[in-house]
Amino acid sequence: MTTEKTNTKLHLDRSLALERLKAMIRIRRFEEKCAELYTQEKIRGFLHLYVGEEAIAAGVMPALDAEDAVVATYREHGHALVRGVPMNAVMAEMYGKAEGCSRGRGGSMHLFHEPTRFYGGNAIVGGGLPIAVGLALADKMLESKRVTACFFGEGAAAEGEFHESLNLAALWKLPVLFICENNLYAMGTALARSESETDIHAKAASYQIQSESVDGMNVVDVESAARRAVAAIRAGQGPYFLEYRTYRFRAHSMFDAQLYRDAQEIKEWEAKGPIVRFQDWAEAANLIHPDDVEKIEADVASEIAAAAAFAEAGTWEPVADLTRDVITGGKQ
Amino acid sequence: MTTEKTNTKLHLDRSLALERLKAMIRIRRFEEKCAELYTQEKIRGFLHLYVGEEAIAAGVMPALDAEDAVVATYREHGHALVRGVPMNAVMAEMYGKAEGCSRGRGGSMHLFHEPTRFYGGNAIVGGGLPIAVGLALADKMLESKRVTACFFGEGAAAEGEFHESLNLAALWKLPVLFICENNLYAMGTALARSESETDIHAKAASYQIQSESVDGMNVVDVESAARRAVAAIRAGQGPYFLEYRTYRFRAHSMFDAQLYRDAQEIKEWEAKGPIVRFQDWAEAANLIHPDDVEKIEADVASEIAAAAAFAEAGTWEPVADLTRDVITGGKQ
Amino acid sequence: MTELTYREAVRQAHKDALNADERVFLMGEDVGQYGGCYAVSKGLLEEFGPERIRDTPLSESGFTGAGIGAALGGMRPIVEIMTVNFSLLALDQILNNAATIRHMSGGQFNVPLVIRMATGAGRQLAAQHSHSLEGWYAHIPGLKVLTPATIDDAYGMLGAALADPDPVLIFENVMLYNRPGILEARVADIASAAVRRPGKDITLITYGGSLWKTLEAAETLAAEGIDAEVIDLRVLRPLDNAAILASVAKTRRAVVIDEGWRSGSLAAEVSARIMEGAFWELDAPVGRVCTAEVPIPYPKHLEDAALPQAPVIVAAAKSAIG
Amino acid sequence: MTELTYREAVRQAHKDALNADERVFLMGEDVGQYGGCYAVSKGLLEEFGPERIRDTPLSESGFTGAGIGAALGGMRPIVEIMTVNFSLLALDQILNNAATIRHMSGGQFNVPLVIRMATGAGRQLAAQHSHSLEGWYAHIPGLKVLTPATIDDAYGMLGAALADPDPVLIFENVMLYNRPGILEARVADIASAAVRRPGKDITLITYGGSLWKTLEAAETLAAEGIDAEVIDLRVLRPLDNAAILASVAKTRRAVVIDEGWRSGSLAAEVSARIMEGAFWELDAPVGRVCTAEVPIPYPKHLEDAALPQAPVIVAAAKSAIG
Ligand SMILES: Cc1ncc(C[n+]2csc(CCOP(=O)(O)OP(=O)(O)O)c2C)c(N)n1
Ligand SMILES: Cc1ncc(C[n+]2csc(CCOP(=O)(O)OP(=O)(O)O)c2C)c(N)n1
Ligand SMILES: [Mg+2]
Ligand SMILES: [Mg+2]
Repeated sequence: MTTEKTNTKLHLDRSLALERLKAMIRIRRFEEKCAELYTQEKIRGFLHLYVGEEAIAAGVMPALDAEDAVVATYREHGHALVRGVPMNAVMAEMYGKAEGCSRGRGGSMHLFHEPTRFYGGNAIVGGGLPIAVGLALADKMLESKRVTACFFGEGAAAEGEFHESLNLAALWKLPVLFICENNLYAMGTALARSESETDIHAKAASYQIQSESVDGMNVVDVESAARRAVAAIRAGQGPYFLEYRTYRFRAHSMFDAQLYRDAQEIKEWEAKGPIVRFQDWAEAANLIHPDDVEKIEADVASEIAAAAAFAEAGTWEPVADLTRDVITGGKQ
Repeated sequence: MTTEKTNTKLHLDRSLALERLKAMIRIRRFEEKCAELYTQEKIRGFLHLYVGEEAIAAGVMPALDAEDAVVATYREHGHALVRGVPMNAVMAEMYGKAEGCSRGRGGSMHLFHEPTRFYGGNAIVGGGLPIAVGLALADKMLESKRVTACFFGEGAAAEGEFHESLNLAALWKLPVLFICENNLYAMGTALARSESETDIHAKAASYQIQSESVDGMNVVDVESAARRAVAAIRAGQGPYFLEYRTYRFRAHSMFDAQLYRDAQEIKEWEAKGPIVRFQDWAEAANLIHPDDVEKIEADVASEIAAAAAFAEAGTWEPVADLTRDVITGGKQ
Repeated sequence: MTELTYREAVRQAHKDALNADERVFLMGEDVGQYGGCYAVSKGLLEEFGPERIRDTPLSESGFTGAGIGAALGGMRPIVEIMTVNFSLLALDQILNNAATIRHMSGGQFNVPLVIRMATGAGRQLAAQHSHSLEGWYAHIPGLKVLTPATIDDAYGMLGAALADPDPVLIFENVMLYNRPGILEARVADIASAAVRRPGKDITLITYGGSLWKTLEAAETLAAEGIDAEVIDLRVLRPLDNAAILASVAKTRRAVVIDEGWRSGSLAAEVSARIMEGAFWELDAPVGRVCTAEVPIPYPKHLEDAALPQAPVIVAAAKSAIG
Repeated sequence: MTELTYREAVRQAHKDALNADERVFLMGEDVGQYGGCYAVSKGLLEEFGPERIRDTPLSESGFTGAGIGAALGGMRPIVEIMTVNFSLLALDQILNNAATIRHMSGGQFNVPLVIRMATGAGRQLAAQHSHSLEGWYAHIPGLKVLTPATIDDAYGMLGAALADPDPVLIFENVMLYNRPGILEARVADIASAAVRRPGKDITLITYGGSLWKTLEAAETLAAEGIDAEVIDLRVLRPLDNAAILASVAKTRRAVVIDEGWRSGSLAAEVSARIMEGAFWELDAPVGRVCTAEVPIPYPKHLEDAALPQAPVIVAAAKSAIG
């Protein structure tokens, strides 16, 4: 997790550029490895890849402080990694090993991590929003300056819990950063087939919440907006809503035949992908050099290999512990 | 139920004025009788009076056709009466007698009536909205020109079902007339303490639904707006949302100590009450005369007396029939 | 020791909890300015202010979920859902989040949340306002489910629930709020059933609003020479198996009285556990007196007929004795 | 008669229903363009168009309620809720409206609505995606609850449900979709249980996904000389009491196998009914094999351990035989 203090202005120097690029590449390669491990049946259940959307996690997390909280969805590997959940623990969790960040109980959709205040990993669309509101309510009542960042897809905007949560957060002026990752599809449902108002960030306005719509494929824009939003929230202005426009390059999950969109559309988006775009730009601006990328790739590759080895070497929780942690302090 | 055809323009002649005035007085006196019967323990359970809000039911119902549908709340005596549910059947229902419009099973909160397509009487705040959407969906699929009018309070606007229903209706361009009876309070909760955006009709706009905010204490304004809305819906423009600004003169139910508002506020609203206001205006405009009102009061009084007698004389359903109508054609 | 009502006992429990722990707050529809739909929280707003006696909009899922979040964030929220009938709107949050987060986070995160709601029929509120779903909620692993029936439990269970690190649901039967009594014990356990009337001929097992009807039935039976033991389950999840089986081992007969609909009732679970744990001790099949399988009708005579009543309990006990 | 999968049988049932009755339509998340989350409705959009194969936004409560309204308005909607896990968001509409409207309107209005959903664990989908709540839903008066386990029922129950004037819930166990078989009967009743394997030594009562594990267990038992009768409940509400009691009267022993969590499971209800209706015939207590009381964990070995499995069924049967 980055430790720099919240700062609205983004000074994009070489070290920062390398850091952001690495964050994105790290997610991308990690997930590519996961997809491979899935076909090897090392990882099971549902696996939702974030490929194409990495700029969002990479740009938002640095705008948060260590004490802030994060609530995410089932598409949360990227968020967990950038937030600072150790890759070993994430990979072990994907395997279901006891060394996983949720002790193997959760799997891909339920990454949790107390040290970084990472509150999951929620597989119910919209289900995390009320929780984020509550975390923020606690912070407000405790007079802390903490912020809760809540990630969700544009599909969640149709759920009643979205509505109730935005209203509560606005009504009570709670420190929630709502982050809508608008990748244009909810499984196979294109935005226009699910919302009468397709301008997602305009919805926030109807709750009197400050909002912005931002290019989610540009990590610099992502981060700038996140810093503005966090600053406003910390200044006591109540919740803030960011819509990041992005695109999912891969299938919704490993079971999706992608009947609802054509290859051409995917190709066009891939061309403006967050990694290629940022890398090209940073190279052109002479902030980074091709061998920097090689080094990043090499570092990341060895980290991932180590994580996979860690997960492989991990242990299975004994069956005797099946009902552990249903309730505190014992079996039910 | 009025039988005139839907018509956007309101020609307020003497007969219409008398009809509207009578509709309102009829509700008011009926409910006053109910309150009396409640203290006599003839009526039990929850009893939610519409006193002060009569102009809305009296103005909206004439804008509907016989084939249209109505979905209402637990505060629906007025809607049922103006819609054309016979007063005897409503009163018998209040008693729980087998002659009631829901065979006594429902009571005050669950008036149902097939002949007038009156779909209740729903005691879950917001619970009627999805049903109205579905009725309208059926009409659209059946290519009928019917409209479904859905009444609810401003308190319902915070519920997730409100959000989901408005989106569905707008997305699918369904013939729903959403009617928000904004009486400023949801039980003891003033609007500003429950909504970050207190302009209710503005919410509709965020779903791309045509909407208006209308003085709900003026039966003429109520009806004009309803006729405009119904015409737009029948013209295939999709749903329409009307916010009627009104006020509840009585307690929320018979158990409410009204700690949340002061008598002065009630008094001020009573002075602009829908009956007194319309009556004064119509008399001043020479559309009606004081003895017309006397006649209305006399007619209404005898109708109510007859309804109470009818209900008194009604029968209790035998206990042997307890599980009748849980499922069709028999006991469960 | 003065007399007070069940309602007052619950209110006093709130006051004491709010005074004892700054992290405690109450949140729900009309808990503040209105004074609570069943007047439980009347006066608390004036005493503790709007931050801690927090009126919410009509958003059951939203504020219940917010309660979960606030609990995760270090507070000790009490969420009041006006009645169990509206809790269905919050069920996703209760089952998919409150009940699972500890487990699916591998024990990292606790949800020390208390959710209170009124439950039960008897006030002629008809099909949508008369559910008794506490037994149904007891199906969900990860929750504790409490049904205070006495003044002591009305008071004591709130504190015990707040002290519990996991989500606890408290169901207050609407017919009990006006019941008077003396507050004797200030501390309640939330693990065990209680014998409310010792007896040797048959065990009558019940909870919540039905306790009093069952005790009444026991007196009628006593007059006829049948000495019934009455067990108040108190906690519907986890059930106190030992207490149930110990009593049945003694009396060899049992009837379970439960305001839930019969099929899939908590009474079925109790019966099945007796089947499993005391079959060889039984001298007669375990009987059930439950609510008829009908959405509760409005008229009094039908509502009464739908619910468990003392004469039916008496008849069931007699038939078990044969 | 060709072989087809359970999934294909459900799909064919949809096609036939859509062709037979213009009022029938299918509505739910991703039933159209995506082809259905479990591919049940694949191809239907192309065949029947977007009006009748209607993709909905993520709004479980909204579109389930819309199904109720459309049913009231003269249509015959099939609402697909992707999985039972999300149905909690629609529970208010299901319990407070679908199940009550006929009764509280005094019989004036019917709700001829079919709600289908996938249910069950076994695919390592963890705590929020592995519920088996069909037995829990069977608690609600006014609903019918179906659990097709065979190809015939996968096909036939949809038509029967659509012909029913009241709300019917159909639970399709996720582990069955790929199961192949031959479609033999085109018409299914939705009132009775079925004896899937006659036997004389013990009755194994189950439904849905557990049927096949139970039949497997029965074969193992047969190899050891124990002749088990296997009853597929098929309909969880209303339960076919007569079939259960007739079998138990014959075998005098029973085990109920149920993928629901044990406490408050449907198995408890079945056990309680046997207690009430066949106590004097029983030679041993009725056993239960249910899911462990834990939100389903992700790792395969723990998920397997949590769910009913053939060896555990065998052991329970043997212990009942003593
Ligand atoms: C309440 C609920 N309904 C349905 C699902 C099944 N489901 C999982 S992801 C998904 C699409 C969500 O889309 P979006 O919110 O846009 O997020 P994305 O997957 O695009 O990141 C659906 C329908 C679910 N998990 N929860
Ligand atoms: C889902 C739900 N939550 C809570 C209640 C309890 N309740 C009944 S009426 C009411 C207030 C509703 O206010 P509003 O929608 O403004 O309608 P009004 O009563 O003012 O006509 C509340 C909270 C309910 N019936 N349903
Ligand atoms: Mg999306
Ligand atoms: Mg209101």
